[in-house]
Amino acid sequence: RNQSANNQSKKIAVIVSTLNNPWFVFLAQTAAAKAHSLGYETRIFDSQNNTALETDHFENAIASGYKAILLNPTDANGSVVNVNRAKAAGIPVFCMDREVNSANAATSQILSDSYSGSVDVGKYFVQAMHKKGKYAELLGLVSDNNTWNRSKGFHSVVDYYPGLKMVAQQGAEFDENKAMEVMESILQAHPDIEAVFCGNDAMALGAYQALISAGKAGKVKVFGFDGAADVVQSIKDGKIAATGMQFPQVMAQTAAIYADEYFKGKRDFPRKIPVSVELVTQKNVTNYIAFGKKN
Amino acid sequence: MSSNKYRAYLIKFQPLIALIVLCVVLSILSDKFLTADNGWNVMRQISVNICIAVGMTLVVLTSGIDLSVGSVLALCGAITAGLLKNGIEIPSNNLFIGFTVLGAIVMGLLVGSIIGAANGYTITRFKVPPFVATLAMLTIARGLTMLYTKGFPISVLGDNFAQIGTGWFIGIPVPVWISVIVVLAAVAVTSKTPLGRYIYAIGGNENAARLSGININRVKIIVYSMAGALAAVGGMIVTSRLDSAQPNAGISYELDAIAAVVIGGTSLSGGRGSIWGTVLGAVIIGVLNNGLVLLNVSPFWQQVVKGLVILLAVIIDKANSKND
Amino acid sequence: MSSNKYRAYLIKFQPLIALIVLCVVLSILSDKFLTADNGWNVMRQISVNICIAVGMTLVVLTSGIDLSVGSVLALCGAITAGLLKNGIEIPSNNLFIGFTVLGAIVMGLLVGSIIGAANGYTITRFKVPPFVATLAMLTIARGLTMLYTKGFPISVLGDNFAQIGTGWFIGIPVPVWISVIVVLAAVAVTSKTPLGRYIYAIGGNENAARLSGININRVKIIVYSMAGALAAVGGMIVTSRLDSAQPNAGISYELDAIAAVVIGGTSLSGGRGSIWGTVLGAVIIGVLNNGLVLLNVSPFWQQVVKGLVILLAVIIDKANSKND
Amino acid sequence: MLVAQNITKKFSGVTALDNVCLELYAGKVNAILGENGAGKSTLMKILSGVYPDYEGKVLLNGKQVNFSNPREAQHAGIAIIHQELNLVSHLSITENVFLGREIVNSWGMLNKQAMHNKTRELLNRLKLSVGADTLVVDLKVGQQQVVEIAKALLTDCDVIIMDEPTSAISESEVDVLFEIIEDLRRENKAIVYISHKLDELFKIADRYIVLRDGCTIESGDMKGMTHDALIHKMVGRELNVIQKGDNRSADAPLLSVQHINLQHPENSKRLLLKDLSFNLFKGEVLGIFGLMGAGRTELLETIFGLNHQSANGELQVEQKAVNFKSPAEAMKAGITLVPEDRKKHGLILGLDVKTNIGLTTLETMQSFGWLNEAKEERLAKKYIEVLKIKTPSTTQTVKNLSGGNQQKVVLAKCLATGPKVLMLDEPTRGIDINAKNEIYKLIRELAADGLGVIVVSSELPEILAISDRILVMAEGNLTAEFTAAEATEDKILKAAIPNSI
Ligand SMILES: Nc1ncnc2c1ncn2[C@@H]1O[C@H](COP(=O)(O)OP(=O)(O)OP(=O)(O)O)[C@@H](O)[C@H]1O
Ligand SMILES: Nc1ncnc2c1ncn2[C@@H]1O[C@H](COP(=O)(O)OP(=O)(O)OP(=O)(O)O)[C@@H](O)[C@H]1O
Ligand SMILES: [Mg+2]
Ligand SMILES: [Mg+2]
Repeated sequence: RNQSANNQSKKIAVIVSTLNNPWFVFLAQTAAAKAHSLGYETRIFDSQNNTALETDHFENAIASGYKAILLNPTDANGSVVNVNRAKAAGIPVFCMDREVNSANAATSQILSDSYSGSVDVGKYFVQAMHKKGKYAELLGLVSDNNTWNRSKGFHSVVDYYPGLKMVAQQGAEFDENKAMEVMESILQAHPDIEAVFCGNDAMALGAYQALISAGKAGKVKVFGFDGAADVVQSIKDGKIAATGMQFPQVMAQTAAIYADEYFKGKRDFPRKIPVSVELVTQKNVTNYIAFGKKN
Repeated sequence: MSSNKYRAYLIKFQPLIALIVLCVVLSILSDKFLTADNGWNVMRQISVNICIAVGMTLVVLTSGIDLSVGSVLALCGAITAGLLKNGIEIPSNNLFIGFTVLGAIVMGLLVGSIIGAANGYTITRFKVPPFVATLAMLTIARGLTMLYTKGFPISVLGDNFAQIGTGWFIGIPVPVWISVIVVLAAVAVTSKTPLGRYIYAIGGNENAARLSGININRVKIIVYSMAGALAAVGGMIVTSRLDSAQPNAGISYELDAIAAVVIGGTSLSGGRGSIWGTVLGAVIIGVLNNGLVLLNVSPFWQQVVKGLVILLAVIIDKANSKND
Repeated sequence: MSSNKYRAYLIKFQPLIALIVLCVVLSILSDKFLTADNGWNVMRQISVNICIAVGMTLVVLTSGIDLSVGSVLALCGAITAGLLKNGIEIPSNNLFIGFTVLGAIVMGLLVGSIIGAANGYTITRFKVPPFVATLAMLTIARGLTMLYTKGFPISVLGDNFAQIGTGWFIGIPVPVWISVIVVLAAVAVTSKTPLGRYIYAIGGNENAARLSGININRVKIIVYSMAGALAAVGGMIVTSRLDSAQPNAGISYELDAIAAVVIGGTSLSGGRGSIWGTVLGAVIIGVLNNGLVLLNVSPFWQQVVKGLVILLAVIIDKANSKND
Repeated sequence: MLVAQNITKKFSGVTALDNVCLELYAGKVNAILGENGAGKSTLMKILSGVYPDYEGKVLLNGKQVNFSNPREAQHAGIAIIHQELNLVSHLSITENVFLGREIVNSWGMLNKQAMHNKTRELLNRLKLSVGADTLVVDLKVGQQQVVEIAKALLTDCDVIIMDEPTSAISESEVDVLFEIIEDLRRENKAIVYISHKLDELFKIADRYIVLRDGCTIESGDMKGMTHDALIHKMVGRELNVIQKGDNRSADAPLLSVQHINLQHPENSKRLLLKDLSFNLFKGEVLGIFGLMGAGRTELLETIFGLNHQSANGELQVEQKAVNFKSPAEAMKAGITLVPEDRKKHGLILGLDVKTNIGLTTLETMQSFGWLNEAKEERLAKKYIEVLKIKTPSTTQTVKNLSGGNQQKVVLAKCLATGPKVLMLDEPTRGIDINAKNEIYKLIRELAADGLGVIVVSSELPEILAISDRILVMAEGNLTAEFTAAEATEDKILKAAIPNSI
């Protein structure tokens, strides 16, 4: 029928917490691409990790007639008001990757469970370290609560093992260069660390660079999070021990498809769809590609 | 009309040209632009920047600058939210102090002006260049925010508080009311009080001002604490709009504020400029952000376009101003 | 010693006091601080900031400022990396141009100086205040970086290129060599050439400089393109050290650079200061960052401490300088 | 050799020049006279390429020239000493003198030694005894003006324009300058000499050109010209020179200064003021004379509370001991200062006349923190009237007033505070005869109204003309005191010359 026609009239907004990090760029672009392939006009909004800016984006999107919003929230609590604002305007919101703390604000939330993901990384960490040894942790943006979700998930496991001592916990802003510099200094203070857990893959790569220039590559195990291309490769090469693979592609596409179904009249969406984070190690790395599974 | 009035007039209204051009273009390109809803959105969105930029204008007029406003906004927002939510607890002698919405807000504004005064003090007492003093404060205040919030947002602050950011009053959003009041007050101060004259005089020629018996340090400290307080006001609006205080709120807001000030035709070397100009500057930036969305410009291109337009706006200013 | 030499000398060495104090404190608190390895680390880490800050010093001496350095660093790094990895392809008439390491670097530096020149041009030709012109460029260059990289890092650039950031040459890391050369060159320019004189003169009294027949615009454009080129150099180092160009590299580097300049005793109102001072300033900041991590100060406190130390350093400067 | 034809120059608001013509002859000193605001400086700025846009023609040796910037004028052989100092304060004398025309070696590197030596020569020739590496900030206004002269003499030009070169320097330097001008004349250069000090013109000038309100009135040979004739041409009416009636009251001193010492800002060993004591009585005009660098400015500044860290000694206003920590306090006690350098310390150049005049008394013009703008306006109008300030309106930007009128604005600002003691540092620097006389008259009137007035000046005639009592300073010491009756030029000069020379 004239479906494609009335799709033309419908616009879908993709509001993403930041584009300063390839992982989110990928998430946003996949979502936009999928929605586009389903015949919708789409646009990406960059909230720059600023919930206030996200609010502006919501207002502007609503005012300029977007009919659905695929959201990657900046903050679980802060974004609630925004989602509710959209809901009030009768616009469905589909959360990707990060959740908003509200039972029924969003039409559906397709979530990557950072917490349990980092729990898995923690478990593997313990096993790889044989339950003992000194290690360091690189946090992301200390002002960003997702940083803490991952850190907490990790520690919820690791802290049970008295043999594992965290000798340094420093912030590196999810930034590769910063991570490298911080790691260089940590290695000075604690030449004897045997592992480092990084809040994301960019920092893992930075930490690895630091290890190289300190001649410690291979002697210190690096653990990351996300599943970025370079890291998947590094795991193959045995440079990086493990990472928590998230599935931005799956989440983004599901969200886009849901939006499409919503327009087609479907309403009974599952409130939450957890997309589990999978542990990628040298053993199983061959099954994975950047941000996803081989198929 | 005397050359000076004429000049003041120019400074006040050059940016208008840029703004009008912008609006015309936008309303041609998008039918959504000139709608009431959108209008209110833009005004609500710029209200925060206006509060900050007005304070910045006062500082810049004394040939200073305040880079700490963004962090101050975050800190004051967090403190108000914290006091509202948890009050002050002193477990040792299990004492608990609760706060009313008003009380919490007052505290927030107080902290803002104290930090501002601290800026003013280091600048006047130790002759630290404003750029450095406030740059240091930018880092310090951000750190304090982290310490206070432990890196987590403080959320769900109650409907009364939410009114500040989201409520309406006689058909106009409350944040807009706030910014209007701030602007009018600032205009009155700059143009109708001795303090205003002193601000311009200090920016124009500090030596001569001193020899005219003006207490430079006092004026500067007042001005910086005003800037701090206004940043705090911005903090209240942001926090209330989100019903949550974000520890990383207000990052790089100082740049938007300064951009507004300069687009408004205020000279960064001090002594010349006006609040009205700044308001126009802020509106231009707000309309621009809004327009780029309406026109569905991709976020990457957006930055490029935004930069170019800001540049253009200032160039138009200069072209029309007879001075220099 | 003539009062001129005397003052230059003061400006040059005041920050040394702050630095020494800092180092003594750190070496007491951490036995790891005063080790050769750590020394090289710090020097490698500050090499980028030194390159940028030297360019910034030249700009600030003319009483200008360049906020765009961070984005320029990112853009040039990305372009060099892109050319190395993918060269230039023009599918239409299926043309492909590959680049040698040297070629790619030259292109990167070229882009840097062109952007710098563009800054200089808008500032001189349209009388746009440097703060605004470069603020706009900050946004524009970042946008271009995003467009060029599509938001994804460009990685695995080959061992030759990696040498720039990670290699050693006669027992000294290459980045350190680069920064040393940059510094010496800048010192020569500022103190031994007419251009240097003009830079100081323009910052000191632009009108007098003009009346002395100096071509202000030319000098400024040169200075800004130098700053751009030096930012590009920084971009090469960062990119090569990570063996990957990050689209979000260099964010807020301008603040570190400016901090270095000011801690180094260069006056933001222009006309007075020295490259050596800036170097000391950069070292202070680098040592501080390093020390805070060595002592494993909590990330929350780090910002507070950093802010306070910067403030202190500048206050010590002022206290020891008889001028002002 | 240099000819200007029908030059017209308009600024926003004012017409500075209204088709002015003049001819400058080689080997002659061409004096240009005119009241403040007559357009002298503007005309010179056109000749030297500062203002490229104007109507009319400029011919150099018969060829029309159109300089688009100062550099071109320099290359064409036109050097100028601007009325207002144009030096880079944080560069050394050498660096300033050679600015824009540095000597470089074959590598394009600066040849500092050569420049240093050349500068030393120049300074010796001008008898300025400071190191060529001294920063300009450390020089006093007078010394800085000598540096400006050195700049103009560096390259040998055919036309040398001097716009009030002697406004800040004292007799001895003036003589040095005149010797140099003689040399230049012998070298057949064309010299343009602008000054408000007529007797100088009679000493040095060959020809005169009179400007009035932007028009050329007359030009001719200096020979056979009389003082009064010139003044008449300038002013367009007769002048009544002031005669003073002694109205000092004998009762207790209004201001009493006891044992004031002041340390040098950079080395506390050196004293700029050494144990100075004197009294000032109601209704008295106290003149303080001294050569450049005698310490007069420091003295006034110290009394005004500007150096309270580095100074010591007792101050009494009407028998009450006071110790000012800031000018604000001094003004509250009824003391006010007209500073030596109006641009640096007197005025907010970017603001308008009204604001500048009102600045000192805003507190009195406010009610509940609100400024009464009507009062402010009235105040400005009053002083524009009283001091005959030449300005299109109360809202004209001070920057655009001529030097003399700017000085009057500063004066107005100080008088507005209704002071008991008025201190003036070089009050008539760069002010024309007519305005000078107005100011003298004013000073006398103020004294008559019971003010105590202190006038610092480097011009002997001025000191003699207006003072009831004269103090002489040399190197920070009080070296002599005369009553008006016993004072003579040579007595005063003898006391002013430091015995170290
Ligand atoms: N930049 C300017 N803008 C506007 N008006 C100006 C400017 N410069 C000078 N004028 C006006 O032009 C007239 C001539 O000024 P000019 O400085 O040439 O007088 P002058 O003869 O040099 O006076 P003085 O003896 O006090 O130096 C004055 O009325 C002055 O107000
Ligand atoms: N900031 C300073 N640094 C160095 N020397 C100074 C400073 N201020 C004043 N002096 C010196 O103090 C002495 C007195 O200077 P001052 O200007 O008071 O003399 P003056 O009689 O007012 O001279 P003028 O005729 O220029 O006003 C001079 O030798 C001057 O060089
Ligand atoms: Mg003049
Ligand atoms: Mg003096």
